[in-house]
Amino acid sequence: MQSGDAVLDTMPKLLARNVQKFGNSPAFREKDLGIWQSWNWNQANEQIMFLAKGLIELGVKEGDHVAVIGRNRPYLYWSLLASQHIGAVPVPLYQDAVADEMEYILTHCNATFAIVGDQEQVDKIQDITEKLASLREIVYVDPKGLRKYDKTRLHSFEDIIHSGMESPSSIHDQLQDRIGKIESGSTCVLLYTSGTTGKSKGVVQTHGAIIGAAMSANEHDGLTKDDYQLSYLPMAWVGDYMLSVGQGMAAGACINCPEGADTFQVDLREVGPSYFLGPPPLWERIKTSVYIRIQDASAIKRGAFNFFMNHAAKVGKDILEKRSVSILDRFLYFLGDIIIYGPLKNMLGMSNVRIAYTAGEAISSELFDFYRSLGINLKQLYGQTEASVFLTMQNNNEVYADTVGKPIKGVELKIGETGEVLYKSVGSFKEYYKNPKATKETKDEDGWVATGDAGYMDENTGQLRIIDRANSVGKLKNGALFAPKYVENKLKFFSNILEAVLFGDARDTCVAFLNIDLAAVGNWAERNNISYSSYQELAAHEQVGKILKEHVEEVNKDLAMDPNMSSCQIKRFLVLHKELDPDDGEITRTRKVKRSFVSEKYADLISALYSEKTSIATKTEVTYEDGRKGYLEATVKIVDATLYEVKKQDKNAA
Amino acid sequence: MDFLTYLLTGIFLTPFAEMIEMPDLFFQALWDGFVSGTLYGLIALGFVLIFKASGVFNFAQPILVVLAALALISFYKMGIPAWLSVVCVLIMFYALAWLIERLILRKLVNTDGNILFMSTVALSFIIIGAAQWIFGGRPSSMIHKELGFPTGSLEWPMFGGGVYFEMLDISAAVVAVLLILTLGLFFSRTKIGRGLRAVADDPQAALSVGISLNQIWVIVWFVAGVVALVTGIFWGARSDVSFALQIIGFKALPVLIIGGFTSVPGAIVGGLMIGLGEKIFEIYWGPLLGSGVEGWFAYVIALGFLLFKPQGLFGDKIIERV
Amino acid sequence: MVNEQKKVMMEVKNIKLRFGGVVAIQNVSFDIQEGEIRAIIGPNGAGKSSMLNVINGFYHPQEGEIWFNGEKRPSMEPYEVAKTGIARTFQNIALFKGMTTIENVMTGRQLKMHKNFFWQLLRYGPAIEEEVQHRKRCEEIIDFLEINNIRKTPVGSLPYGLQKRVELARALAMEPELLLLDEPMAGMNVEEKQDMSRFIVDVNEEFGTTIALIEHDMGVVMDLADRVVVLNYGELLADGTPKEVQADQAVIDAYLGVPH
Amino acid sequence: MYFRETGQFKSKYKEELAAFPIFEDKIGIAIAAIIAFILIPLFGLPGLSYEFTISAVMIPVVIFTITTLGLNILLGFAGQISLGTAAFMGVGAYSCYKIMTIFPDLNALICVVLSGVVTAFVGTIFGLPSLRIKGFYLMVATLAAQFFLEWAFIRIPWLYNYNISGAIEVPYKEMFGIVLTGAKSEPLTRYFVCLAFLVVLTWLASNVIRGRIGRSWMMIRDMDIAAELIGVRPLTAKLSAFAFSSFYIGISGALMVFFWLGAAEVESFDINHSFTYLFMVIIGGLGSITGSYFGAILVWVVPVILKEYGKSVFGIDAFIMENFTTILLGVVMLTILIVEPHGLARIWQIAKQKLRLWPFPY
Repeated sequence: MQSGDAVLDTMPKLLARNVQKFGNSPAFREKDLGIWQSWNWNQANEQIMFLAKGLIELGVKEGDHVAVIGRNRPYLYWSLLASQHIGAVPVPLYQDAVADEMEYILTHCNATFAIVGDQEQVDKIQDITEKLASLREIVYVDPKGLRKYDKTRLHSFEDIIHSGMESPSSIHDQLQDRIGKIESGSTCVLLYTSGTTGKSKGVVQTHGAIIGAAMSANEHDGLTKDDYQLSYLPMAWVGDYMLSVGQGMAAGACINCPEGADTFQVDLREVGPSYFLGPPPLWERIKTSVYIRIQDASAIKRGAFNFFMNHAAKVGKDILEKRSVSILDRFLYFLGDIIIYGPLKNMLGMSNVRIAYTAGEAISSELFDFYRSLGINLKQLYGQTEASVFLTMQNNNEVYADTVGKPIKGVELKIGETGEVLYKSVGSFKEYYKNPKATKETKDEDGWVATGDAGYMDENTGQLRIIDRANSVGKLKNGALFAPKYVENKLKFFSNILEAVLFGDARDTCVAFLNIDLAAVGNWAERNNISYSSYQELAAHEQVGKILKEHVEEVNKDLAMDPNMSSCQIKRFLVLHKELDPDDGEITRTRKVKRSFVSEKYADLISALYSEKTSIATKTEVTYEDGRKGYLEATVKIVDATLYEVKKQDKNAA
Repeated sequence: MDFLTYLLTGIFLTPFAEMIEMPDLFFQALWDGFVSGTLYGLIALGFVLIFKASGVFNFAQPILVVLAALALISFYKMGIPAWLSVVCVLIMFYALAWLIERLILRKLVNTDGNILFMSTVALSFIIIGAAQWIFGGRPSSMIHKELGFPTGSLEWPMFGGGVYFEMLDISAAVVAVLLILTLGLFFSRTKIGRGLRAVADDPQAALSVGISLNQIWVIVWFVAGVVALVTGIFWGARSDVSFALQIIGFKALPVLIIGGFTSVPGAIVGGLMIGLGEKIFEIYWGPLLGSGVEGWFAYVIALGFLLFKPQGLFGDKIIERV
Repeated sequence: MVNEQKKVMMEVKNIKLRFGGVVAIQNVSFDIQEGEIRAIIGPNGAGKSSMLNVINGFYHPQEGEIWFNGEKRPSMEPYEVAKTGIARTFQNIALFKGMTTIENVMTGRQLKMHKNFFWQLLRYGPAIEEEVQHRKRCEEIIDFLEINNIRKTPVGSLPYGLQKRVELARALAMEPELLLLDEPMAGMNVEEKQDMSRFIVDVNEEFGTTIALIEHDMGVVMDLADRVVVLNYGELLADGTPKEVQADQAVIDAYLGVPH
Repeated sequence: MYFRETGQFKSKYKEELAAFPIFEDKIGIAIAAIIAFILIPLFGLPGLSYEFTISAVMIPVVIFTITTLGLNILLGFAGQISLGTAAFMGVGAYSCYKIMTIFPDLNALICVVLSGVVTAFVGTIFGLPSLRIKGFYLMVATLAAQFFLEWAFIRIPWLYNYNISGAIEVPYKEMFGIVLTGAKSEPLTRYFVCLAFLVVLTWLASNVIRGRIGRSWMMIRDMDIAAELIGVRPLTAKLSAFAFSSFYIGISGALMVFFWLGAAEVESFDINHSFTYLFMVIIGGLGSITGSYFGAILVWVVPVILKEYGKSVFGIDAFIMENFTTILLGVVMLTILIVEPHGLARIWQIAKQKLRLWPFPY
């Protein structure tokens, strides 16, 4: 960005600059009523100012916490910006969170106002209003179904905009005065971490931190106002906040909102973004859907697909990274681009993707290479909520599957004695809201923040490599390294395995739970006409067990090649009779396994794995979609997998 | 003013005056009308047969007439004795019926009426092309004499003039009546006849009671071929055999409109009405309009019927349900 | 909901309808008040659909009068009746198979579009403006009935429940004063019935459209209708609120099949 | 495979309602226009003499596309079948001839358009039966029109200005110094005039079809009872379809005589031609403008070229080729009816859909 930006350290200043420099280029777009409604920066700014004045009239004072709940819509992004303009602190929440999860956050940050998407959210909040002493007013965007509700503490978004429009000049002056008071250090947003360990913590981020991190990330990839992306990730996740509001505002790029949760694929294709961020499970789902859909294609298409995909696997990455490739291969790849890769990227909506990132957790090299060989510039980035996401990012020409890149401008990294990664960055968070103890634990006096992840600097690439969560990297009884995440990712590479959980800390061998991927295994069952009525029955099917045994043994063979990892080979495993589900608290919203919770809940299964038993009857608590609790009984079989000898091979064979 | 009077007298006065003056000419016209009426009836019968049995409006029926006539002549020219060549034509028709059923009808069994109708139009194009290619396009004379039909004409003096009855026309009328009776019986009495009527009503229902649809359709198309042959012989005898016959064949359409699509008697009565009406209108009112009126007269009558009684005299009422 | 005596929108006075010898409707009279949901029930062949067709101008009764908004309605052709603001859905679906969902809903706007032939030729200026403005209105209805994801699919390939909903959308596109629903829930499963009932109530409340509803499912009639007309063998058997009608002995006999 | 729709989003309804919303379609149309306007006039078709290409292949196919377009509006979009197409072309031709003789100095193109208007009136009159009857019966009514008009062309001398031969000859006409009609006119100019007519008429047709009037036709075609109950007056819808379609057919009739044949006898307007035009619409695809193009091209160009190649390459005389092409036409028609009753347009649509979904099947 130009030098003049040093002074742009608050959201209001950024917005003012965008209006001044990119006035008529698109700022917000949303697919609604069949077409993409759009507002340019002037129009958006006008709406945000009316909204800000309307909120002041509603009684939002400086320092108030304003909860924002709902699917990605321009109106909610305006609510974030408008709250910041009047000195209030926006607190985005997950729209599919269950009522009591919401209750914890709303009471913790004692939110006084809530701006919500539709009737569904209004109902959830009104269910728990008695417990929310501090909550005064609720504003809803989509009026459908709310005609009959008692409107005393319920306002429509239009009315607020309207009242802002007609507000007297005194309100206008109040707004200007409040904007004036905001500087780099004031709180910009309160984001609750998905909290893999116990209750989620409220991360307080300042304007300076968010904008600083966003600016350096934009600089790293050279993002301009034309590099827009589709805001499909939950608004409460720091990833979406940083990409849409952070980088979007910093670059003056347009924020595009999909029509609905279920039209992601269609909207992605229509918008055709050039910048895309997705967690590994999403990349996995897309790749599985490609292979499932291609199975049903005609023989010729399947033949062409397999031929060119193999060729891409061989040569694709080199071509993307501009390394030398034979003329024939280059021509074949060119042909492939016309017949398979081009149309494939077009069908996935990724034809224009210039920069794609995977973040949130490690990604298997197979999945990573699948996209790069297609010519999609998928790269790794590492970060966390406390660091306004951006810590390390890979450059276009130094992309590897198992490392996460070099620190970007304004970030310093160091490795603590226990192997934990520490950082000092412009994007560091101010504190955990109302939790000074946790703040002190994570952030020491001179500003070094503990990430909670274990890792080390890889000598030959000079990039950071993350092994696992610091607290879950343990030692086996015989002292060997135990890195569950590393093994689990290798297992999850197989399209049949959706989730894997490894146990072995302070034990002499490693054992694992496996979750089958209903779509992939279901499709396989269908083609081999194996009938099954439920997920549980399919999971318990002995042919499925046999296939998973092959997968586990392949991983064991792979682990055996790396000397300090071979001890993590899986001796015994079982196929879980139920899918790990966020509603049961077993995994987070972004599908990160809550390891301690799982090991408590399934203690009986773990002990069976370490005994000589070959099957175990168990009864597990299940939460159904509408919140009711139920019990699931099943006898789960335990399978032994062969372990492999450590082969004396040199380091880089792995 | 004289134009108007000329018009009025021309329409209402002179024709009737002429009828009375020359009764024999009138009778002659009546007889000619009767004969062409029976032949129209025969062609219409071919349409009705196939429509009754398979719900298909066979647009190729007129061209089947031409094909039958041309084939007969060519077989005869190849030296096959007259009656034997008739048998050859019948065999040819059976083969054609079998082919049509196999290649076309079987594949279009439950598509809607328009598509079936269009397929018969396409079929007529194929037959035209094939017939011209194999039998050549030059018009040639019918071999009715060789078939033993009497020639020459009977004269019946009346009112000072004479009414000539072509022997050929008489035999045509006789054969036509015979054919109509046999078909009438065939439809009502014989097993296949009943099966035919069942299929016409509801193919699925007929199938469920075990009537083999394909077999029925082959028979139906074959019988339509026979009717076409008979029509071809007599029609070819009156005017030489050429593809112009097909245009005359279309005259059967108005006959069907008037007589209704599904009734055999309707076809015959309709045919007679058109035949007689056309002849008389042509002779008495024709000059007024510049003659050659025969071309469209039948259609205008049919149009009249369509606007007031769309289902024709005997057809069943079409009811629109919401 | 109807509480006090409301303005009468439509009144049907001693209608008599015969098809040749068969008497379909035998001097039936009832009224439909503004803003109410009026159910017309009765066993099969009771003359319900025929009554609807009379209101629609499709059948012309031999005797009787139809009063609409206070005036006696002359004998009209169906398209004239449509102009007066009466729309309907059909018992067995009458969608335009050759078109997609959005096009079917757009057909509901025909009466509202007037740009003359000249502008249509050029499809420029006022003609395209009109098309866009009506297209937007259709999109709002599609959003209202939650059929956005089948916007571009040809209606022939839609499942039964969705086709019924597209038909309702088309009728709504006509922004009618009176909406005639001919067994909108026939052949639907429980969940689809709930959705359709919700939509019918929404239409009645949100747009204030008066609804005449033919329905067999007594449960639906009871909780949706304000007043009920019961027909049997073409005659008026009962007329009143759902509770009154339910208690009426003649109605119970008709439904339980006491020989008439 | 060819389609790259990523990033092509619509932000205004107008874009959604455009004739060719997808960018790749616009390229397709541009290529077709280049071929028709530039390539063929310059190089003609491979293997055929340039003269033959223009006057025996291109001009007729352009004219017949207009006819097919007209018939498709009536049959494909409004669902009213008609076998009187050839006769209505005759009306177009004769009325153009009369207009030219009554107003000698009137510009040729205006005469053609006026003849279209006259035919529209005549077509509406013969369309009246459609109000009472439909489907098969309507077809027979239009047959009445066909034979009546054929009779009229011979029996009413006024039509051909009482000249003995009974045929109409084409007077000499020019515009802005270019010779348009008559013996001295260049085939190329006549080709461009016809092409211009085709482009304008296609654009007008596509506008009307996508608008209010076109929708009323389609409503009548799909379910006329429901259409009536929604407010479409059957009379206006049906008669407007007859009028609009006859306008197109009348113009093509005038163009056929004045810009292609150079003279006309009754035979060129007989029932067999009506059948050929019907074939063009059915094979091409009912209810689709692109279908009209496919139908006209296939039904006219393929037989002409076959005859040409038959003669020059295999030395088969024209008579046999003639029969062969009639059979071929019948066979192609049957296959289309069996395989895909909605004609080439639907095959094209399916192929396009497959390309858009490539490499996936759904």
